[in-house]
Amino acid sequence: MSTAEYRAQEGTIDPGRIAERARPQIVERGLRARPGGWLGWITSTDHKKIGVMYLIATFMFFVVGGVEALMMRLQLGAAQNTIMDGQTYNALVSLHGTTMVFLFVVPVLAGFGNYLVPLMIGARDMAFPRLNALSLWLFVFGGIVFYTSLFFTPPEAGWTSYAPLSDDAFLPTGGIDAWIFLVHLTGLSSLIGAINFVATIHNMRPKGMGFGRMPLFVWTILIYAYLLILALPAIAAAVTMLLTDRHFGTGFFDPTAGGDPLLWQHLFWFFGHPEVYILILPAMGIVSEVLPVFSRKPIFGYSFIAYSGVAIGFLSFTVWAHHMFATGLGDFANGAFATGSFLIGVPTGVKIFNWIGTMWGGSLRFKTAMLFAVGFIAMFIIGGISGVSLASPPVDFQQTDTYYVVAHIHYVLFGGAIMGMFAGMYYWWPKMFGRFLDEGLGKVHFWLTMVGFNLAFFPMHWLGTEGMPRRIYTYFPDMGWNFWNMMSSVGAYILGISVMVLVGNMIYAYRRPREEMPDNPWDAATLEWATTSPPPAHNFDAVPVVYSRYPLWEDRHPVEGGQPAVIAAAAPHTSIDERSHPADTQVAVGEGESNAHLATVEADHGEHEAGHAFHLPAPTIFPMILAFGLLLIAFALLFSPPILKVTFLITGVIYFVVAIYGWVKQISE
Amino acid sequence: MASPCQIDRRHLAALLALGALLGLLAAAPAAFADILTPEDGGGSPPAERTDVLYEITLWMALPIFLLVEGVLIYSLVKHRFRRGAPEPAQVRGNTRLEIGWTVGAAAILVVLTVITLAFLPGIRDPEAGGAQRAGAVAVAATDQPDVPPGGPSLNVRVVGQQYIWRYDYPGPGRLFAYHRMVVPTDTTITLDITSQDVQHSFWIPELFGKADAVPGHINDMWFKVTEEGVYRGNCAELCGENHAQMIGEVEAMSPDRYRAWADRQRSDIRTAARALADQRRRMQAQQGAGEGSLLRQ
Amino acid sequence: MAVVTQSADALTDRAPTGLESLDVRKLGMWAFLGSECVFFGSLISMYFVNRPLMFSPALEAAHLTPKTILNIPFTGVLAFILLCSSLTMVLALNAMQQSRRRAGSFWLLATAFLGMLFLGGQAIEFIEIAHEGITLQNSVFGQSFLLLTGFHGTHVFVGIIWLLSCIPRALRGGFHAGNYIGPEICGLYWHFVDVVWVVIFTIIYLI
Amino acid sequence: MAPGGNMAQRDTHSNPGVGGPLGGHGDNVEHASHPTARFYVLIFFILLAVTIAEVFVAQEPFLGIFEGIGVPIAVPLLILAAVKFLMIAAFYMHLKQDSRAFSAFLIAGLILAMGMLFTFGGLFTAHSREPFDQIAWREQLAQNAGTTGTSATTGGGGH
Repeated sequence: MSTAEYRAQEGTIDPGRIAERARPQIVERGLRARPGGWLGWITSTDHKKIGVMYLIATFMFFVVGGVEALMMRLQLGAAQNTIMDGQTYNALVSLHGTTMVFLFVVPVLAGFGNYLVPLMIGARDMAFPRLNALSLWLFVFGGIVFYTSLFFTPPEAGWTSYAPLSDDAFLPTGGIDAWIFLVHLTGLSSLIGAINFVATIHNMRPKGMGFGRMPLFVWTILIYAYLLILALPAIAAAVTMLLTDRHFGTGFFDPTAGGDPLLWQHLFWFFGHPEVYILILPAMGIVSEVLPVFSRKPIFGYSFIAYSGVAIGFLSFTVWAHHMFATGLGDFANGAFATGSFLIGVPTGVKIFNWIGTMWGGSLRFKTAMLFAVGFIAMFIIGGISGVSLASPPVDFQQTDTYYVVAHIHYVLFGGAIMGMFAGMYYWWPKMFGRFLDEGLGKVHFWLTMVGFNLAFFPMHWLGTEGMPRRIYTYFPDMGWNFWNMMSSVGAYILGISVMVLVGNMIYAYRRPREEMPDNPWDAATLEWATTSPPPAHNFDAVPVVYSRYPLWEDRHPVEGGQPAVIAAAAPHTSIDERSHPADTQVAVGEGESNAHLATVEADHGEHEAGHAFHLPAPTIFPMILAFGLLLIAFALLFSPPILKVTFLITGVIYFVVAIYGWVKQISE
Repeated sequence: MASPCQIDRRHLAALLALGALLGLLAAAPAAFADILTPEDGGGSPPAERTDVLYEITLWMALPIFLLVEGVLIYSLVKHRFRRGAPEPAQVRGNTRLEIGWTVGAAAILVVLTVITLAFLPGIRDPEAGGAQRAGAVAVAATDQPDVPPGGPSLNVRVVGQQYIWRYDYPGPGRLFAYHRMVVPTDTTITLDITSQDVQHSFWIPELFGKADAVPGHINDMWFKVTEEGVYRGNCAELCGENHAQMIGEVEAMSPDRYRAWADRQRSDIRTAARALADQRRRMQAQQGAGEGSLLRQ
Repeated sequence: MAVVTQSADALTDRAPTGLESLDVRKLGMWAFLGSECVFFGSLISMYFVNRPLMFSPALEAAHLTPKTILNIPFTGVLAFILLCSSLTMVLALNAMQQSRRRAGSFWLLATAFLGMLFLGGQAIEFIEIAHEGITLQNSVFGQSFLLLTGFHGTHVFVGIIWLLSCIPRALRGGFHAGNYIGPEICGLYWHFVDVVWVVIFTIIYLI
Repeated sequence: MAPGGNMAQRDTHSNPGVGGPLGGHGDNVEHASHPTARFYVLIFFILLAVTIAEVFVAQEPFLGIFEGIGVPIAVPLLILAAVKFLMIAAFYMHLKQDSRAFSAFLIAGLILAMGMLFTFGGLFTAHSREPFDQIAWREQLAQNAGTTGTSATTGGGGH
């Protein structure tokens, strides 16, 4: 669809806002020449390139994880199927779960965050661009070290790797070690990334953007980052103990050595439960961005949505043991953790009500992004309600570890996080790549997703209540599970086709001749739409000053309480009226109009800017080398032949040391 | 690209389809909750009470689910974009309404919490008769004098191992069974559940919920069957490559038949143990002490 | 519903935070230290839940409880050393804030030296308990204690490397009243390691 | 969670990071707020005194006294440790004059760590754990090491 067609379709939208938003001339003073081509990508410290690399890598892992799921559904489609044996099936379970959690959903949200957070808060880049590159490469190499296990024996203990099954006495193969290194490397990656987000969001917002004016996606990324920072160390400690159990003769989780398998579960879920909110919160943020734009209305109850996210963040640390009701915690602990788990339903419900409130009375345009956002809400309600039943210990005794839980997790993670991610993809694709994803194909994608998803996962509720435990590779035909397993498999393959449609859509969008993309094709409200599509390396020529929650909708949303103090301080000669576009402007506004406040700030920050141009960090290869060194060290622990071990260890340490040295030297220059 | 008018109609049809789908989804769980409505569950209290609790939860959740999804779909249809319509009112929120639904959601969940907490002890803790579990006396051991007040009870130790369950019965003489646990009807059966290798989860859906068998720990669960029959359940915690084949069964029979079974089983075990001892002696005699030590337990 | 209320938005549009309200490196370091709290919290929790197993009657009889194995006065000296290193660290920072180059470098070096002394002491301690027959493999106390204190030691080691890497620049006068962020962040890390030892010293050695 | 907007005012250590390290030069207020070396040494001696007190409290005469009055020895020791902890964090790590955002991180981490410690303590005493004989296990290990030389963690031993 061309821009012209798009505009024609949106006939009622004020053409002044569709028009290219005023932007000052892009100047690149004093920038060093940057390497181009693939070298330009792997040495990049640009948050946008890193974000795109994150998205590409995670999408590849998504496809791999999806193929694993389809293989499992093939086996489960019929009773006593003999396509694979238990060992292969368990490997697939572990690969699928781990891939989707650690290699897809967490990093894909980091990818969105990386690309969008600096743009949304009007910053040039993340606070620590080199560390940003490091977290990308740690994640990529974490994925690689995990998937090398395909060449020997993949892990077979599920994504939770419960001890003592994951101990060397029961699974002496390297698969679990690969899993451990995956958790170490991606955990380090997420920790560094999260610190980066926190520093960026706390500190690099523009003038005028208090916490109350931050886009809701930035809010959720901030909470995501806090949760990662505070939850990851628990699993880091746990997997380190597992590693020493497996290789250095300790027995932290070995009951015959005085250890305790429940310690693993407690530490794992102390991380694991905040993790599920880590997975879902930024998707909620995406939905909170998409809904207002396509409803033509601001979000309903901004502070309720923001604060309910914070509340979910706090509560998520108090409910971990609801994954362990069946281990026999005792009535008191069961009751306490059940209460917390019920409680967490309140802020979640509030968000849903507020989203519906946002759409209520709006003028809803069902672009694909909007469809996915609505799909998110509809599906997340189901996941949320099945979650309430799981929070009740007695009901949980029946439903935990059955297909009911499988249905629940997929309703919140696929129906929730991944639907939200798709919404974000269709929404920000024009900004990232300067092209639209095709709407027609997008709608096919959406409806196939909805049908396939519900057909695949809704019957799992019934399978679970009929007593089908999860993670079994075969079942007897007389259990009454045949029909719905068949349906579920059919649904899974429909879902597979829908992802192929998406891939087709991406290829189609990539191959279409490029056209000029307006800065703000959806007539959205947040700052990322104030720059070009795709944005220049330094994002904004001048750091914008923010006067409201919806900087690009100021003509429709006069700032409350009249003249904000900021305007008086930073731009005494501008007023709201001057900054809004005249309604009849049809063509692109020239440089002269230049959005008065942008120009003002340029002057304001003149002395800062003049000296070091835009102060963009130089490209560097050292983060990648450092991560590569850690990959080699992980290999050294993974491979048993001594010669390989020593070689990998020595090279790894050399790479590591060289990278640190080079990095420090580069900074201090 | 289709004209906007057609798009609208298509949207409407799609939304109605979505609505029908959601309605179907909502109606379904009630009809399919087999385990949680154990009509052939032999009246085991933990399962029955769980079922009641589940139905309370379900009937509270269902109207909320229908209401929320209904309002969602209604607003999608009602407030869809119409050509020439004015820009919508820029409503930013409504504090009273928002506080209202926050409090409302909290109130519903508090009620649910209270109900759950009220049900919890009755499901988790054995009834009278199983109360003095430590000193519980097996009904089978008829020579034992004092049956605890509140009815007969039996304590069985359930031990998981890859990939089978073993049941150790109390009382004089060794009595144990693999795979199928035989219990008398109308008796409170208390279970001490543990594992000797990896973690398993003992679960007979029609009788009681899961109790994880964690090595190094003793978990407990209980049930009481009123009708004779065989009840089956899978191990519910991934325990290795043959996890799917780790199946446990409970067979309930009248106390008289149970006693007969127990006596027969005991004598079978005695016979087998004697035969094993004989074989061991023969082998030791033949091969000498050094290799015989391989058979040392 | 049509009532437009703004009072709902308790998060008022605040005054600008501006670009330079906090130093991002310090902020990042504090975020990391928050994370480290939970990491050591996990390890200390592990020690704590294993503790009852270290005091069984049989172990008491065999004089193999932590109380009898650990040498509290010796560790007291180690705690003193680490405490001194915290003092030298703040003195180094203080000197650099006043652009006193040589004093700053001297105190940095002293901090690193005290850190090495501490590590040496810890090595002696590990060897001593190994002589008593406690290793990573053969006791609940051994594995819990060695993992926890070992991780603390690793942190001290990283801190020493960091301090030493600051010294060349400090000698060149690279840190002064206008720029002392490097040693300041390094100092935050170092004090945190000291603070962790305060907790470990109390929970493992004294209680 | 978000420690609010007045961090800008509280941060007296303005070390402007973004534009370059030298931006805050010439800010007189900043220098006045640094504690003196004398102050740091004073804090050190207090910390030292607390450490010495800790070691003594854990030894016999005091141990007996506290147990005599029914106070677990952990209570005074934890109080003393908290005092040391807070003093180092407040004065040596400058939390007292730095942004409250920094304290928020430390406090969040501490709350979680302490929450974990206490909850685990409660949960693990509630779990019924099978008795474990450390001495027998060590002898077994020594025997294994003598005969086969394998490592310790071969699990699966039943009863």
